[in-house]
Amino acid sequence: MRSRWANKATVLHVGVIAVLFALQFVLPEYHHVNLARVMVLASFAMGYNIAFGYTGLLSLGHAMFFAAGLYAAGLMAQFAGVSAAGGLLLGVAAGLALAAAVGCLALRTTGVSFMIVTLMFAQAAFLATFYFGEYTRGDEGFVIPSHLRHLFGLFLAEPATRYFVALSLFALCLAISFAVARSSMGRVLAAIRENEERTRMLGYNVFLYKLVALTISGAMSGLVGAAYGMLFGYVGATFASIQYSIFPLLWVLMGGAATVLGPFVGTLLMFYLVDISSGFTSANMLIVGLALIGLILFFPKGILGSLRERAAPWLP
Amino acid sequence: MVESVRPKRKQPVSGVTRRKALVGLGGAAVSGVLPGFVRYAQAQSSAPIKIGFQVHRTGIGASYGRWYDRTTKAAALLINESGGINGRPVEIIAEDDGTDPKRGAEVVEKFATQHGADVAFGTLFSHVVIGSAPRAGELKIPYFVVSEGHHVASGMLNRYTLQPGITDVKSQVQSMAPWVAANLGKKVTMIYPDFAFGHDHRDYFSAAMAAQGGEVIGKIAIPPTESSFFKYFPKIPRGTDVLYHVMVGPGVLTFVKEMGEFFGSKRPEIFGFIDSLEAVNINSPGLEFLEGSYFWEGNPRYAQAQSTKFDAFYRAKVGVDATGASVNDPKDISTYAHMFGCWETLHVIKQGMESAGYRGPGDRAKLIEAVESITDMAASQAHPQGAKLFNGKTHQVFGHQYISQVGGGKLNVVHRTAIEDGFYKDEVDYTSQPL
Amino acid sequence: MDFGPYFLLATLEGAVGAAVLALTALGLSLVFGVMRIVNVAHGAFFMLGAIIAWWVADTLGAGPMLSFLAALIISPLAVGAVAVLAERLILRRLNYNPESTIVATIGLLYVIEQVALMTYGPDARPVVAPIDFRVQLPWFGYSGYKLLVIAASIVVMLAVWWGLTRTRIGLMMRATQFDSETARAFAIPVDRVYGGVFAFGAMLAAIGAVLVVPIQQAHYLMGNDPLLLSFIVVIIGGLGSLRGTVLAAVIIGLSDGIISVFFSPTLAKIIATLVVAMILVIRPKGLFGTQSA
Amino acid sequence: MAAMTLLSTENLSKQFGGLRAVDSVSFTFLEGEIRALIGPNGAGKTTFVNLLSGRIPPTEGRVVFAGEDVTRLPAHARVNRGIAYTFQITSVFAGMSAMDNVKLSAQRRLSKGLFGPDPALLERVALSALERVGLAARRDEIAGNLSYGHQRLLEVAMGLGLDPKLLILDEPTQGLSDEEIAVFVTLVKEIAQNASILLIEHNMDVVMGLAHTITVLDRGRILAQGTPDEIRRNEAVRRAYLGK
Repeated sequence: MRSRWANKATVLHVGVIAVLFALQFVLPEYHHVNLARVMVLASFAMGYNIAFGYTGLLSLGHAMFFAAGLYAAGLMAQFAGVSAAGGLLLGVAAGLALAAAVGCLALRTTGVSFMIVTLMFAQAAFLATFYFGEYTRGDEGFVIPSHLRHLFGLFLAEPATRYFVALSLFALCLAISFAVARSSMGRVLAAIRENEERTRMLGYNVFLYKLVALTISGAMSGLVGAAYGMLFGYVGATFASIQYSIFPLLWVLMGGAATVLGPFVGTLLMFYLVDISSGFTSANMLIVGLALIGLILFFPKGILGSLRERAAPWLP
Repeated sequence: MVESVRPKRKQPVSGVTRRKALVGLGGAAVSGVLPGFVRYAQAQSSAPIKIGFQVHRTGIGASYGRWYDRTTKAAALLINESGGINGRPVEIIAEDDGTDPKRGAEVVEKFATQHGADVAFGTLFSHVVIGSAPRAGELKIPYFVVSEGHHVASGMLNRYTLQPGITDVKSQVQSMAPWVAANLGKKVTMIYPDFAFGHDHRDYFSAAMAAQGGEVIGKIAIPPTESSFFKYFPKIPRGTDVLYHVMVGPGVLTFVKEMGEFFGSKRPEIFGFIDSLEAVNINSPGLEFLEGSYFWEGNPRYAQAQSTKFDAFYRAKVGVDATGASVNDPKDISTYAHMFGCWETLHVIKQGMESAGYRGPGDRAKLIEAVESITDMAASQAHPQGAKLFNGKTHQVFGHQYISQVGGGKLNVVHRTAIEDGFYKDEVDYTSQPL
Repeated sequence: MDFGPYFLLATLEGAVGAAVLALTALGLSLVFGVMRIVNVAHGAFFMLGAIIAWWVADTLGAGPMLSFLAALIISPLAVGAVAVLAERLILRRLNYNPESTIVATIGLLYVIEQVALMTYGPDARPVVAPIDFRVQLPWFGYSGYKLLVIAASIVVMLAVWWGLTRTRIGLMMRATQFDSETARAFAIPVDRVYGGVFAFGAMLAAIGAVLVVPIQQAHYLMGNDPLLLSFIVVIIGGLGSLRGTVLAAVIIGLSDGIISVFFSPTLAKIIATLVVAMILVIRPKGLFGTQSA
Repeated sequence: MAAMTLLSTENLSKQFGGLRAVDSVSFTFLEGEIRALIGPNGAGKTTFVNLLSGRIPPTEGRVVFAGEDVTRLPAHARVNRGIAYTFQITSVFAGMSAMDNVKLSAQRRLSKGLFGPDPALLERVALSALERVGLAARRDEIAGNLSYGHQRLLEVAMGLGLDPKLLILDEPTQGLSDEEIAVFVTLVKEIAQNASILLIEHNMDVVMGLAHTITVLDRGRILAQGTPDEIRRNEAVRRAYLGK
């Protein structure tokens, strides 16, 4: 029974990647770039999901990990001429290092205290982008010179290349999520989310596991931040603001926390909710707000989370 | 003079590739299902010129957005009433950018690829411009901004981004210094937001003041998200002749009121940028302290004795009375010092398209070249704020600036700078970039 | 300015900030403590309180004092009514699930902000202070109204404290906070207590907003910072400790004022933020916390 | 063969505010024992075992396990050395299957370095633990859906998964029916062949039926210690506890 489930899930996820690959040939230009963007942002949400969904770490500071990657890649491009490949590596390193450092401190707390501590660290990071305005240009931000936005000779602003890179990033993050969800480590993380004390009494160093989860999550966020900068060419303080900490939380909760595909579903839904509603009304936030309330009333565990509960228990 | 070409049949502007055919197929397949997937016909010569208008309807820029919207609609109406562009009507496709750089970029993409807009236009806040410009450049859609930021002329952006309707902050600030030094005092303390915009003021004004033999003796940066300012006033050094303030955001009324409470009757001269008081009635309770202080204005809010007939015409068309308020609601104050930029930019687009013989998106490169070749703009109905000089290399326009004094519940112009006061050395030559 | 007077000024400013913050945070603390939910729309209630205050003052057109007093009564009631509605229609149906509530209150925040934008508009609008009195100190002048805000906030807080400790309703609230199951067993109408607490929390935010609006103007995005600060205060103070909430508001308000004396403004904010984070790292349950989060 | 000392404490104390919950307890526990820890409510039993398992730090004293001073070791490290603790209040992972619950307990010791355990081996070990408590048929059921008695058995299976040297069972029969208790007693006897057992228990039939030695705590101190018969005859114990 288990192994049949495993196969079903594997087929589903490989299938999603295949469909996304195929879609690039049929999508209109506008939705082509939208989907590329959604895949990148969903990768951020998947990174967040590792911490929040699987481990139960409700962070309100993930914008700082995203921004760490974004600024690492952007500033090194701007001031040291580092191009995309280096930028992506720097992004991972920055997200990883910051998450490990923040984790060492913030993971001494739990629950809402953890939420506030991560929020405060992220707020300090946000303010730092202003304080070092000489380099970052604060709120205004800066443009990454386009000659540096090349990855292995491919120009990232080229639509097909951008789509391919976004898809690769998405597939990578999906694979990481899938592996974590399936691994014995994933089982420990889920145990920590359910009952930290009990997990400790099974001999697990809970702090260390949480730190590893947060660090993976931060590294993924940093990678996505760097990729976002390189793919879309802009670095700015907005991406370090509280809003960009709330977005991944919202996307994950919409799609279903601790589901591998939930972050993607949530991100896609929110993107088109904003996009379509702002096409015909300036009251788009009203529609988005009502939609959020309506959805959560009917899908309290998010779309895939509720689906898993009601119809598809095999969803990882 | 204007050549109007009206072919009888639809013809795609560019060749149909396999991918585009597939795209069309896919689009057709889903367009019936999803409202977001409507395929717009390729621009054709009989169809309207589509101008994508990126507008701050929500977010921190919403006050500006509302008036940018009204001004743009009025200008489009006027252009259409007088025959459109190349005989074709102008259609404004407005969409909210949420005053957010990410959404801004998405909106530009939507204009270019979804609506098939000929050009994109509009937005004010610098971070939205800078976030959107790379995408405009990549999609090769001309992007006309009305932002007053120095980002265009600094060379940070690209050949497809232009600012032909409003002077940039570097030029504005620099042209203020001689008058301030000569009339208000040589020792200046600056209070500015700790944003890039504030840093531009700090850096360019300090340099310009030094050139006038003056000195900026205090630089007080206010952090973002601050809502109370009183505690910063003690940092103002003794011996300050002039307090120079530029604030952005809703906190400005607090700022002025607290300044009044702090200084009481013994205040230095005060010179500020009107940006923070755009859309705010100068007679609001709490602003009494501004009586006798000075402001930069991009365009004088209150009609002046020396105002041109062009200004009167423009006011009437946009629906603004002599006090800068909406003719329908005297409490509804316009963003008069900036919004003329939308009006003038649309007229520049018209001028550029007509001289390029613009027929559709295939002529976008020609449009850029045509606008780059514009130099002098005379004061006219198309340029009610005054004459301007456009620099095709830096994509930036230079115009007159106004200094007004608050008196009798009005803003009275006391000085108009010469266009040359705002000149500086070119920092980029966009014409050397490929199209 | 010399150090002494400057310090005094920063302290006064900090105290005003603390006074408003304490009220707003107290509202959040009650909701957080009793219902165990994160109300992201708390800042939106604050904003709503401010713009209704403007609307009341503008519609009445009476003298500043009368308009202000009317706003002080009408605005919290109106905001409380909105909160009751939200609690009935949304939160109750979600069974107060903490995670669902976050999404729902984010949705509520969007709705309230957009409605405010569409009706009230994007501009910042002032309300005239009920008293126009400038206290002239030897070194600088100070707004008499700001001193009044401090006093008013103390009065409201004392009233809340009295209500919670000396009345039957307060007892029911504390019992529910302590253990909602047991409270139910003792025939306490927990559902109604939840509705009441949610409304009362929103009303406290609205009172804070009415007090602040003559200083700060009403604006449709003004709720975000009070929301963040209130959260911080509630957690630093220690979940479930009202005394802690008030003390934390004073500490954070004052330190915001005083740290600004010593550092450049943005650096001061960064330092203050990190200090707060470190307090929680060292004392994860807050300064006065007894309950765990 | 002389029994080895598995666990001992010296002057172990825990102070909560003004209350000395555990007061200078010196205690020796031999390998292979089934020891019952009894005492009236509030005697400090749970606090005492919490000190042994490391869930709370002592105020004074030492804990020595298998010849090593573990006083400063965190709980999870003590578990790794072989002290397993099953909770008084059932706390299986309610959202996971029974199988996953047991796998969690076993996988850490079966893991090598950075890599997880061999899945087949883990499956085998977990299944055998479930078999020993009689839950093999319910391996895929969500733990939260199991009956209370089964959840208690699952707790024990998790303890077995840890393959401990010392298994601390905190009131394992609380809430169980008589039949379930009978099954349980048999199970404990079987487990005791491979591990030492420290049992906190209120049910005197269970205690008398299982324990080799009984330690009686009262007000944080050891009141008496001895075989079941000795304890049954002890006057002080009668007064403090049995005679109520």
